[in-house]
Amino acid sequence: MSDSSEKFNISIDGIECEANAGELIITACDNAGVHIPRFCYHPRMKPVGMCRMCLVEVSGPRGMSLAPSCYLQVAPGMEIVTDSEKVKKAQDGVLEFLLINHPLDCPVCDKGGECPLQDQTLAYGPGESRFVESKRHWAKPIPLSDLILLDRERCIQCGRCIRFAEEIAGDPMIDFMSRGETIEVNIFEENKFTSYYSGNTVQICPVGALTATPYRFASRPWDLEQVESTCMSCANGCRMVVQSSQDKLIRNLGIDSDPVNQSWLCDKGRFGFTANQSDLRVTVPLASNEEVSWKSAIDFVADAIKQAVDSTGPESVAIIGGSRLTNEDAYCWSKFARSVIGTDSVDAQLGDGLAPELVLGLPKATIDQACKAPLVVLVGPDIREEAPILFLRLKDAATNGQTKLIEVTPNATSLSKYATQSLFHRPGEQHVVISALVSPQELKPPTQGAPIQPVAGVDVDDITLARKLIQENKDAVFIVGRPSMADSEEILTESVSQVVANMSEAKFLTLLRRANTHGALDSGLAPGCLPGRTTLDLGKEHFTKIWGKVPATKGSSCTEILQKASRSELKVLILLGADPIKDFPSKKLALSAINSDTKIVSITAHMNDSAKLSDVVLPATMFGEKAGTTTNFEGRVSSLGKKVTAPGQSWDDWAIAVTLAMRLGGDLGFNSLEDISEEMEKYVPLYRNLKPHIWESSAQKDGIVLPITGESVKPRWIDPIATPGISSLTHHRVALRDSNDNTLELDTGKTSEFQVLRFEPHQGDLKIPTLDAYSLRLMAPRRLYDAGTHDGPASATEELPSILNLNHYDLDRIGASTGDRVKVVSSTGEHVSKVALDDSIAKGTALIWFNLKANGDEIGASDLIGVGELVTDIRLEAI
Amino acid sequence: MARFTTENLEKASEIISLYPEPRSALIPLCHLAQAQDGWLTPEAIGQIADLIGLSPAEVKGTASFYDMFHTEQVGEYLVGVCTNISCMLGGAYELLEHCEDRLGIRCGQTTKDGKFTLEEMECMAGCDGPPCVTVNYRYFLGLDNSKFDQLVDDLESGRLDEEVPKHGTVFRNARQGGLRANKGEGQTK
Amino acid sequence: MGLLNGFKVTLAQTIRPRATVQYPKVKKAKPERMHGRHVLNRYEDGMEKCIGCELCAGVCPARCIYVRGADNPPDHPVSPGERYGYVYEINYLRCIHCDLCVEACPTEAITESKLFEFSFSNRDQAIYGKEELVVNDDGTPKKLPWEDWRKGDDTNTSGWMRATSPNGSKDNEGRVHWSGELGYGVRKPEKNQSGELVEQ
Amino acid sequence: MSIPKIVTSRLGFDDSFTMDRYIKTGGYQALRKALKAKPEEIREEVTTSNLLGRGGAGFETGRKWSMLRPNPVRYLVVNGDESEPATFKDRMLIERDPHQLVEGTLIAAYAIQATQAFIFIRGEFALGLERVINAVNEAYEYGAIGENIFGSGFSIDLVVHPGAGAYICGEETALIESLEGKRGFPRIKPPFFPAAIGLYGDPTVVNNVETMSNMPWIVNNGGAAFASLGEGRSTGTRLFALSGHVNQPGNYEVEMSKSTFRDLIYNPEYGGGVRRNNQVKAIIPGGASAPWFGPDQLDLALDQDAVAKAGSMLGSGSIIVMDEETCMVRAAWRIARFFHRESCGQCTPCREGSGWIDRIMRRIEDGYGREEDLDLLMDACDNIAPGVSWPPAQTTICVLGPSIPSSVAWSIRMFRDEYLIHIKEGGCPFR
Repeated sequence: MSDSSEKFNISIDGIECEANAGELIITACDNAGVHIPRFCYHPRMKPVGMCRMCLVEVSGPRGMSLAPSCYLQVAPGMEIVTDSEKVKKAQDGVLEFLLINHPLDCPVCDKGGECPLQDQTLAYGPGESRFVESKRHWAKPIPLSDLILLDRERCIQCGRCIRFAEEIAGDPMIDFMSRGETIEVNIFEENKFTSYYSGNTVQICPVGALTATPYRFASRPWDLEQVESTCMSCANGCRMVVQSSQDKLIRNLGIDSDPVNQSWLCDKGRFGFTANQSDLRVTVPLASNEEVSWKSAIDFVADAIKQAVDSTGPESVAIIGGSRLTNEDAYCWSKFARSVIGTDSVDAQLGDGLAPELVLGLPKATIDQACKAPLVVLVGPDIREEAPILFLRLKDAATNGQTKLIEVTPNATSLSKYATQSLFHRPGEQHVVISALVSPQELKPPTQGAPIQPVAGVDVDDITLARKLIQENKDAVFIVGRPSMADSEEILTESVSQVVANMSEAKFLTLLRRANTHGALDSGLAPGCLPGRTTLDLGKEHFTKIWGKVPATKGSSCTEILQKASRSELKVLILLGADPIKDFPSKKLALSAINSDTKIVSITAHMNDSAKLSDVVLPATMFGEKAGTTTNFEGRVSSLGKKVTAPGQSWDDWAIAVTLAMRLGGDLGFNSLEDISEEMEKYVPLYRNLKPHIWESSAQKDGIVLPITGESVKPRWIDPIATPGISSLTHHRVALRDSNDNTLELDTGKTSEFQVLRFEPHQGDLKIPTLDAYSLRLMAPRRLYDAGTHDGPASATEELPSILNLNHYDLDRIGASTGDRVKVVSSTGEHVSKVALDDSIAKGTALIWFNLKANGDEIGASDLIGVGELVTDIRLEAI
Repeated sequence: MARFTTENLEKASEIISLYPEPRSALIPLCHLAQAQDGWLTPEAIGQIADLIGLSPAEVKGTASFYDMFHTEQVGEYLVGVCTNISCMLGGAYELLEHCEDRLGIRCGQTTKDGKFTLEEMECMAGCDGPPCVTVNYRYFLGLDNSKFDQLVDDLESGRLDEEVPKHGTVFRNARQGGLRANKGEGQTK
Repeated sequence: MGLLNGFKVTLAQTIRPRATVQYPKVKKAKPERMHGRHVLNRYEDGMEKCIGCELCAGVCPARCIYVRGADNPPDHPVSPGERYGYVYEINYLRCIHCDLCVEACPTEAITESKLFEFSFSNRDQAIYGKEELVVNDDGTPKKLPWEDWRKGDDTNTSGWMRATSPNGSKDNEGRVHWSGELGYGVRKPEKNQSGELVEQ
Repeated sequence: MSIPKIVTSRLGFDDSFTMDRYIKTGGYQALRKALKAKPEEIREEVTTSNLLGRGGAGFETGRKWSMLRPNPVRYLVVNGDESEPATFKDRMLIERDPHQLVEGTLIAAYAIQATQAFIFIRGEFALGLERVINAVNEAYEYGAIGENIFGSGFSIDLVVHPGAGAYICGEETALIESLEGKRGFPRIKPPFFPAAIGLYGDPTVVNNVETMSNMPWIVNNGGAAFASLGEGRSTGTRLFALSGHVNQPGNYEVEMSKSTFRDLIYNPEYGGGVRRNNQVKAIIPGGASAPWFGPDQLDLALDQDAVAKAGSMLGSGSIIVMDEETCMVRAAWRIARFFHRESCGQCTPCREGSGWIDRIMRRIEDGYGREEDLDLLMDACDNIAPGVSWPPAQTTICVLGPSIPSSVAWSIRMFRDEYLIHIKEGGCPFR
């Protein structure tokens, strides 16, 4: 659709109205409030005109004629009639045809009650069937994957699922088979529909042909309740509705939020609610793995903290984690740590993220800005594995938009297909490539006339081409994240320094893995940081006034905390939904810290590896069970909905902090969630004007990017046929017209109270050890589905083994082949692992996916990674 | 079996080179696979998908659109009787009934020995000699019941081996070599 | 005269036959269309008719029905088709016996018997599950110890005269829409019904 | 008669398909002549000849060429996917005179300055495919295709592309999709007019085999000579495929507009009369999608406009003759069934409607019809092609949809009594 702002008049059912040039008739009618029935048309996909449901009468050179409104564009002076007898007969006819072969098993069908075919038949269809012959029959549901079932009898061949898989997701694993009346959607033989996005096909199916196993027969639309919320499976912050029946989460559906997820969800997010019902849920407080009362558990923790503070000072208490928390929880814990305990050793990240000054202090770009930028440079991991919906948005920008894409990654990624330039560098030497791309000096040969050596394994020609693109687009958006857990975060910081130093107009999107890491950092859950994106030094004065007390010096980071614990210098370690044993890059350190004398308090929703070894486990509520707000990696704050009651005796995290504070003789001053958001709004400039009623206004349903700029967001009209199953959302334009409250009195994000954190480029000189000929450099990227406890059990993809992957050259060199066991030597010691062949990996590199479930002869990447090393080099020996 | 032979693999890359975009070679490649194996095996579909850069589902989906591609095994001789209007007027249905009796199978089935598959065809453009019968797409026009019996006998005894190549082989010759004309400026897309 | 005038109504009543009976010693016959306790029917082959579609629960004005569906186990299907009623509960402390569930049921799985005399000593007992509701193998309702079944209470359950006009057409008026071959309880037509069984 | 044989001149020879015979009979002279002229001169000749497309739609070839969008890449695609029931003229031209087709294609390619040409041949034409591929190979050897043809500086490649059995691929945009290696789904127009966005998104001309076969003659004899044959818009000669209940079914090249249907059916040189001297009951004048004619219209001239005026079309030039012993219900059902089997499945009305009509028609033919079925059929037809008139209105992407009602609606209109007999007697009276 063209961006042309040209407008002209058309007439719809005799009423003159304005339309934009290049707009489809169906869109123009939607805008005018005239609904045209439709099946195959989806506002997020290219029109195909297959179902013929959207026929309207249109004036043309040969007078009025029936034409499909979903692919004809409006023309100046066009007359459109949507309710003539001719149109009604055509609609009636098409529906009668559709129902010929459609089984009338609505009582059994999951879509019954929210089915566009049912609804539109009632509204536009024939009252009675004239069909007396027998219908087409297929075997009832066939599995397309472990998650998706297909009932071909119900299919009306609109092709939405196929088009989604091909056009939007780029996973054409399903297609039409056969022809004519026997046309069917299917997969190829045993190649299952294992797309990360397969659940979307179920959501957009206009009949009950595609169903998802977690929802199958679980409920009926009329006993569902829903609340708008934000997905917390990753840091993308997709808007969705959470639906429940009988106080049990039962389905998540994506909301068509223009700036974020455009109605799509990944399967991890869509089926993530199954984690709420997981057997691993902790529902009662545990001490030494025995059930105890909340009172004695709180007493135990409070006593331990008190003792530690009294004997060895507040810094002997530390807190790790916070990404599971809401912004309000995080603020509460931040205040608790600083003002009640007096410790600054708090870290929301587990040594696997980005430095806070990168996340908070860089000039930010939103997803939308990235997708409209002329150039996007991806420096980091495979974003399909880390932020699946951002992948969809970028793929769309690269294929249908004007955005050019350069990726600087150690390995081919899912985006490589769509990238203008892919620069695959030696792991750990990313900053060298970035430097070559952004520095004002062009690459020069070492001596006049000599060939230029490849840069960190990247061909010079590729660098030159990419460099030219970057130099032409100084306002490029850089998407930065950790490409591998085996690389130190310093490498990325160094790369970013290079960009900031050389490109003042560049903007950044910082990729974070876990949901609300950004919000936790915003609330000061990082050593040396205070709420509102400021540092301890800059904000000390202000927060002393509000909180009464703020630690004098910067505390320890996660790595330092774990090191202190393993040396028994720490007395109490509170794990705020964190599982260092799984998620900290070096398992050796995490284990020794957890197994030390330090008292470990785990506040968690699930029983994870670290919680099992904790002294006290406190059950916490999780997504869907608590209200509040969350912040995605753009810095967009959006609301979370509480839909169901938490199981057992779980408490909200903020309530735990408040209770502990009281027990320790402090008072955080909070009695409710509202108290917290009120204080945040009042004293933290970042959240200024973010009053609770804003979340009720339809204008801000997509969330608000902080700092607030005062830019108003225009909500979309949400097509109910595009996303059946979501009962009316207030995104509807009608609702906006009605609302005349002054929600957009939002100010600029300037702060009068204190200065905010700014990223200063380091003039660092990282010394990456040269890779010797006998070693392999380890790459440990993360996958979407890993062994993390936040994952729901429903996974669309096969489980990968946690083993060493090498290319055939290196495999031959050690004389091994796929399936063999080898000895792996790294700085952490010797291990045994199976190996497998993967020729997509560069020579001299070994790959183990981080945090997969390792069985038997398998190895975890975190077994090999040492602490404080920039890169991890390993040696292999045949056994 | 199943995967392309080395010789056919060479032919395949030759075919792909004839077109501006590799996907165009899908139908000729399916013909090639069928000429090799008699039907379109899953392995062949997988290999074609690799060759032209599609997913196997897309190749199967596209191939199954076309009547001539069989994704399940069919007989050595594909006997097609056209019953479309002209042939119907010329007694095609009566002949078809006889064919079913003679071969002992119903339309759409394959004989137990795997020799014959009987199909009801749409117009094969043999309307000047109704009813039009084809065996592996070779025409036998104006057949009556006894001539059909004779045809079956001839096929069984191998007397028609020259005339009727084995099933799946539509055409026995191919273009040699790739493109010869200079690809103009615009032509390389 | 004036005195008797005042007793006129009373006197007239005393010689009329008594309308009340000595319940529970004496029980009157129940009306044909009496709505009582539900039963869940089976097909003649023993399969349950309920497919767990929850339409009854959706239509219930008292919100007393709770249904959950599940996939039919392929080896031992409970009902024909894909889905069956995995959980089926009616809370008789809330049920108003309006029969809307019977009207809504697409498979004639739920009908009402004429039993209304049952009482409970605790709330749990008032919630009937499938165990209580599903009919016996011979198609007769389960008779629970605390229920007072009388002759005729279990015949002519309400489904037999439900929906005189299932799709709103007047042509269906007066026709029996109890599907003939659908298992237990093929009924003779009620008075003024045509008696033609509609072919399925 | 002394009309020239334009496309069938070589058919008398047994070896008409060989290079030898072709050269002996003046082959490739036209190409040489054409290459010496300017492309626009050739286009001018073709425009003068007023050659109407021989595929079915009957669009002026010259005008079609002139609509090409300027673009460095242009494609010429020859449509040899002849699958219209009772049409077998292209198969004859492909099998018996492949070189004429190749030469015609090259002339057209030169005229429109195509960068690559494709001949799409129906997959079932095994012999035809072999012969055209041979002809192309021979022509490469001869220097007629490839680089710098006959030293003219013009280069082109010609690729023979086999179809795989789908009637819908005769529709030009479906053919393009198929040639791109996709399912033969017709494209939506607008915007996908081949002359603007065709093969691989580039401007493309799709021409029929017979149209191409006319090219050498037009170049040799001039467009004016071609235009002098026939009358009005219908110029030149045309191949008519005559089949059904005639004594001599076959392809006959006749001058346009000068003969009538009766001539073609009864002339001993052509059809030679109806079998058993029966009366003609109905004819289908232009392939399965054309409305039917009764015996009263036999004297209509074989003229595109005249036939169109009479409410039908000459279409692909196939004439099906049905005599008085024919069951009209059965004939109409068989055509409906054809469309059912060949619907691509994209649009609902065609996909579902064709199947429904097939089933109802079959029910009637088998004796289970009801009187209301006739109205039902007409209404279903109306839902596929509103108005059920000629030319049809369309509710589908391509014209296969509106073709479905044709046989059904016209047979009901013309032979309603016969339907009623089927219904009342519970079966077909002709069996």
